[in-house]
Amino acid sequence: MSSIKTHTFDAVIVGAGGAGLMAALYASKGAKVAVLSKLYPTRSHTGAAQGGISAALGNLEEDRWEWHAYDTVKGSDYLADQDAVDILCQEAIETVIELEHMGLPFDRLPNGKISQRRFGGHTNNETGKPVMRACHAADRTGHMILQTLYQQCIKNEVTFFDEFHVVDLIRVDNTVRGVIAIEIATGEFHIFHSKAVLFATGGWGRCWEVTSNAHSLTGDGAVVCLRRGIPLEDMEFFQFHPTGIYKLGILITEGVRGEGGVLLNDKGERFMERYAPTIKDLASRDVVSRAIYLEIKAGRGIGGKNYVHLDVTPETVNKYLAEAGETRRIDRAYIEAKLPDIADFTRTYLGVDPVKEPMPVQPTAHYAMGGIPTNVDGCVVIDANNTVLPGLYAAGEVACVSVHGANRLGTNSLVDLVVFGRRAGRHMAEYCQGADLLPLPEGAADEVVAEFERIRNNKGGVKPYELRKRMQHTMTENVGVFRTEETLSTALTELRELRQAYQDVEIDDKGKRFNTDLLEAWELGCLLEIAEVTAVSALARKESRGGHARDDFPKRNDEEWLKHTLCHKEGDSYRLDYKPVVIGRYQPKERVY
Amino acid sequence: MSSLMLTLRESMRYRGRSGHWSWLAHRISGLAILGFLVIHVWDTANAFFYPEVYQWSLAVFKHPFFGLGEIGIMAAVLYHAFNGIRITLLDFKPEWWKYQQKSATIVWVLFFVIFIPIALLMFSNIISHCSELAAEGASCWTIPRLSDFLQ
Amino acid sequence: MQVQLRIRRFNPEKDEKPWWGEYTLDNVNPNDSVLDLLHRVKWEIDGTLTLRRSCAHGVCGSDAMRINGANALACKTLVARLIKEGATQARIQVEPILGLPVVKDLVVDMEPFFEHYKSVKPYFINNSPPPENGRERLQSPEDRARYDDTTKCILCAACTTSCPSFWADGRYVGPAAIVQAHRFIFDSRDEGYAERLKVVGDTFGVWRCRTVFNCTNACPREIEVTKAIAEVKRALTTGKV
Amino acid sequence: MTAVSGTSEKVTRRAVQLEANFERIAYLGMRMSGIVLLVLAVGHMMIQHVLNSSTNLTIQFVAEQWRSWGWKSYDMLLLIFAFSHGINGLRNVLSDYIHNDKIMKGINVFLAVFLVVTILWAGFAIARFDPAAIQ
Ligand SMILES: Cc1cc2nc3c(=O)[nH]c(=O)nc-3n(C[C@H](O)[C@H](O)[C@H](O)COP(=O)(O)OP(=O)(O)OC[C@H]3O[C@@H](n4cnc5c(N)ncnc54)[C@H](O)[C@@H]3O)c2cc1C
Ligand code: HEM
Ligand code: SF4
Ligand code: F3S
Ligand code: FES
Repeated sequence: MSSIKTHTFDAVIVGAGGAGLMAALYASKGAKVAVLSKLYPTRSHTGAAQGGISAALGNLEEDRWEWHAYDTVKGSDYLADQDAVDILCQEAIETVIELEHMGLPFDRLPNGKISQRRFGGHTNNETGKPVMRACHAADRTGHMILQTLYQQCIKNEVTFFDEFHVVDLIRVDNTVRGVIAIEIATGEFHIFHSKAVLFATGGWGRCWEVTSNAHSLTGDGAVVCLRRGIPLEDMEFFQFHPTGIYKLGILITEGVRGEGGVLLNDKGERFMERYAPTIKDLASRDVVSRAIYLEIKAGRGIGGKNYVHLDVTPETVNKYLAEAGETRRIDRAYIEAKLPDIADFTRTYLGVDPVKEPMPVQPTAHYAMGGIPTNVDGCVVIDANNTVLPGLYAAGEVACVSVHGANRLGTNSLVDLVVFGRRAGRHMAEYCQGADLLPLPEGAADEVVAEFERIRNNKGGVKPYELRKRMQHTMTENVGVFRTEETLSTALTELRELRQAYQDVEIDDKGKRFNTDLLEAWELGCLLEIAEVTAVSALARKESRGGHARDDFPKRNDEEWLKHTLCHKEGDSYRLDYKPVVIGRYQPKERVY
Repeated sequence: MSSLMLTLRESMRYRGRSGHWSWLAHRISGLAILGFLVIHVWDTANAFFYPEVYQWSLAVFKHPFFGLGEIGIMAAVLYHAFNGIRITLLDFKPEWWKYQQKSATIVWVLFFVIFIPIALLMFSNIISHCSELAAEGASCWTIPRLSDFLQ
Repeated sequence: MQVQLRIRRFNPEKDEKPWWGEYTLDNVNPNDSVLDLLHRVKWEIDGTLTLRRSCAHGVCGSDAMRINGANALACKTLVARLIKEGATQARIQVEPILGLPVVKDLVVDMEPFFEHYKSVKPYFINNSPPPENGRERLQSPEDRARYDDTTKCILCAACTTSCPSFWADGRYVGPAAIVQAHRFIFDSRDEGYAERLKVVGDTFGVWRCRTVFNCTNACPREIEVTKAIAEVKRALTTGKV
Repeated sequence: MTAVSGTSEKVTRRAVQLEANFERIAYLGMRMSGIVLLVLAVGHMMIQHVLNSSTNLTIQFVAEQWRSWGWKSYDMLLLIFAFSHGINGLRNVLSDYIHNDKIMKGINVFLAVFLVVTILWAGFAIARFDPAAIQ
């Protein structure tokens, strides 16, 4: 395969979502950078983020970054590394201001400052009441971030390779030498030879049936690294967002509840009053998702079905506002202005007008807390001693810094993208200035090319889509909001079967050009692998913490489990390893909302 | 050339809403009027330069074929005029964009309301012209010869 | 219900010219989107069917295509909206968007589209130093509202490829690029409006717009595209932004 | 976001220096001449083709009309506006479909010459037409 086209750069960034673009902006200040993305950058799923990005700007009421940090740690069920959390919350402020200076069109207050709103788990630490911390642009904050960062990349003439699907990492011992990508339009392989590589490929919600994630979120980056000997951290923690549109999974932002919306069961009860007496519907996501499940289990789902209502009609909201003694009232125009996209989604997909009727919602697979382990500069670390693999970086949802621990707070992902994207980019530029370009190994692409040829020409008769469906089903049933030894073992058995069956996958499209049939089949391989890693990690963790709720071990167990999981791939099996959590100002204590 | 044909074909095939059809009609009517205008202007100029030729052409234009064409041009002018005003208004008053569909409909209605009686009137003129000629034993279908007009 | 799906197919590796693929799908729920139907064809019947898609709920802009003759996003077009209520059978026709070269089936080459996008300098330009207190530039909600509509654009190209002027001449920057220019021209914080007006006021700029409204009708984000174009035209004719 | 009225003091208005640009002038010209033509062209059609009919139009009738300078100038204006509007419209249409700059340049020159010649020729005819010469 000597005919493979080779490109040389100082640094290669894989993924052009919020994290990849932010890193690109900073890295390109000191290095020659290429950004590779399997989608056009503006199609990245960061654009789907709705509610907001938190920073303790204090534009409406008193707020401090330390409060933000505490909320984040508490939200994480004390599994977050507190040194990283401090950086996250402190730098959130300057980063949000930086985004504004890049032109990001935040909503404004009458005094011209950035508008902020409430979000789940964000509180005034002194009163315990929700605080307005989420900076937003209506309910399309992620869209604005993605667009703004892309615009700035164009302005700064960052080099993009759009629709290049990265399929392998070139690693030689403890160095990285670049990546291998397929140019989707032509089907040709390309080698990107570089000193440094950053993965910002986003999450893998497509392992589950009902998800808020895009079809393209198949965990490629995480799996490519895993296959090249990098462990994945805290994979058992996957967030189920409480309010996805029933059956479709399309997200209804927490901002709806931030604006006053409430969750109601079949009897019309505001059941969160029972589960989180202080902040009720704005408790953190794991808490609310579990509450919804318990309501459904107790037969109080709407009409006995497995969904509840999210009600943001002015009538209901004003009733509860009055009850809470607040003077604020909302009306139709307010909802249309603050939640236009949500209104559009429910009208389009459900025929439900949120101004007049409640929306049917159920928990939806949403966010990967775990991922490629990194330090606070985005450098990938490969063991429990935090040994850095020089030149390899990760940022965004695919990375695990870890600032989200066992459960991420709403709005903190966008903060994570820009804060750690920026730090990684900066560090990478510095690194490239000091590092040499190491030679490419012989036949760097042979292995992955062979794997693609195998999939292309395979004649096993198994349709990828059937495997995917079965995987999604078993993950939803058995590795969902609640888990037990039994469900997890069932899932593992089935996932191993599916991995076997994957060897017989047969596709229809044997061509080269824009062969999405082939790429989807390869992505399925990634999904299966991630699913298995998730189940393996979850089975081992015998406690309940954040997004990982074990019916058979309902309590958090700090004695044994206040530690991060690291899952290594060894041959065809997985080995688990653990590393300590960095504790700072906040000692673990019981978590009540 | 093939791309031109493609463009023209797809311009007809695209299922746009009212605005698309208004645009097609506006463009075609504009070109039709221009075609007519060129002939009309050069012809009318003959009234000064070559009066005989002009008289012949007046006779030719009395042929029912041209009569029908004249009705067509009437339609084109009316539609094009009303729609042209609509476009101008929407360009200068962007805030009226929400009435785009309505305005296109209004233009069509206005056009038909005004055009239909006019067309009937013009058509009856053709009929009566032909029947007058028929009464004289002549036919409105014969095309006058230029030589008859050049003394 | 049953749907007869007609898809314009073309794979330059194999086909000399485009052809219509006909697929019958049973048990279609009227609440399925056209994207769901295309996925069924791709996954269950013919894996060679090629299209772009990602988010599946109308926010990423991948899957603009021509559905029953007019541009729309496949994931945002529900079968229910293409049929009469209570119908048990339907024919749905899907083609690639017009005016950009077809790469394969429903996938077109987006490069010319993005070139136009880039030509209007679609980025914030402000060379004055930001406030000294290290905080945000201020902007009144009223100023923010002026360009709110055009910030929604997801660059799906549904508008540009529905425009007869763009089909006729691909050099026309097209409504999407003008929308992007509008986003910045009317942002009170931005200082690049004169440069941008120069680009969109040139021969292949706004003057090519014939007020057809196909763009407005095609926009899945319900952006008032023609209005934005008219506002740019007005700025160009009055000299006031 | 609710719409804002243009008069609100909180809305920032800025001025731009505009460069001369033929397309802008042509664009405005089309709209302005269109408004004028609404009166002239539609009026002309009504008077000549509806109230009168070409089935009984004679050179004498034309002569009668052109006895007055009022009608002469009406027709002259109509000629100028309609022709320049129409020719520019044709230029627009052609430039949509013809992408070869050289050919287009040729066409533009031809159209401009044709426009001027036609207006001069027909304008001369209207101006110099002597009704007395037609009995
Ligand atoms: C519906 C929804 C709403 C959300 N709302 C919020 C919110 O309000 N606040 C908040 O903080 N967070 C929110 N989140 C979470 C947050 O948006 C995501 O976690 C974040 O956007 C992920 O960004 P990213 O840059 O890591 O990846 P993404 O934006 O997902 O981008 C991934 C990039 O990687 C590329 N890529 C992937 N695989 C490959 C490959 N193999 N080769 C080449 N390129 C590849 C893709 O093309 C893409 O460019 C929301 C998430 C969703 C799904
Ligand atoms: C009667 C009143 C008329 C009005 C209000 C009017 C208005 C307009 C306007 C506003 C346009 C510009 C359309 C655009 O750029 O999108 C236009 C185009 C045009 N007009 Fe007229 N017009 C009138 C009469 C005429 C006449 C008499 C002719 C013929 C000589 C004519 C021929 C054209 C042509 C050929 C175009 C170009 C069409 C196109 O770009 O699609 N118009 N008209
Ligand atoms: S303006 Fe609308 S149709 Fe055009 S690209 Fe943007 S979102 Fe798509
Ligand atoms: S369709 Fe085209 S002509 Fe103008 S109004 Fe839209 S850009
Ligand atoms: S798939 Fe994202 S817009 Fe349709």
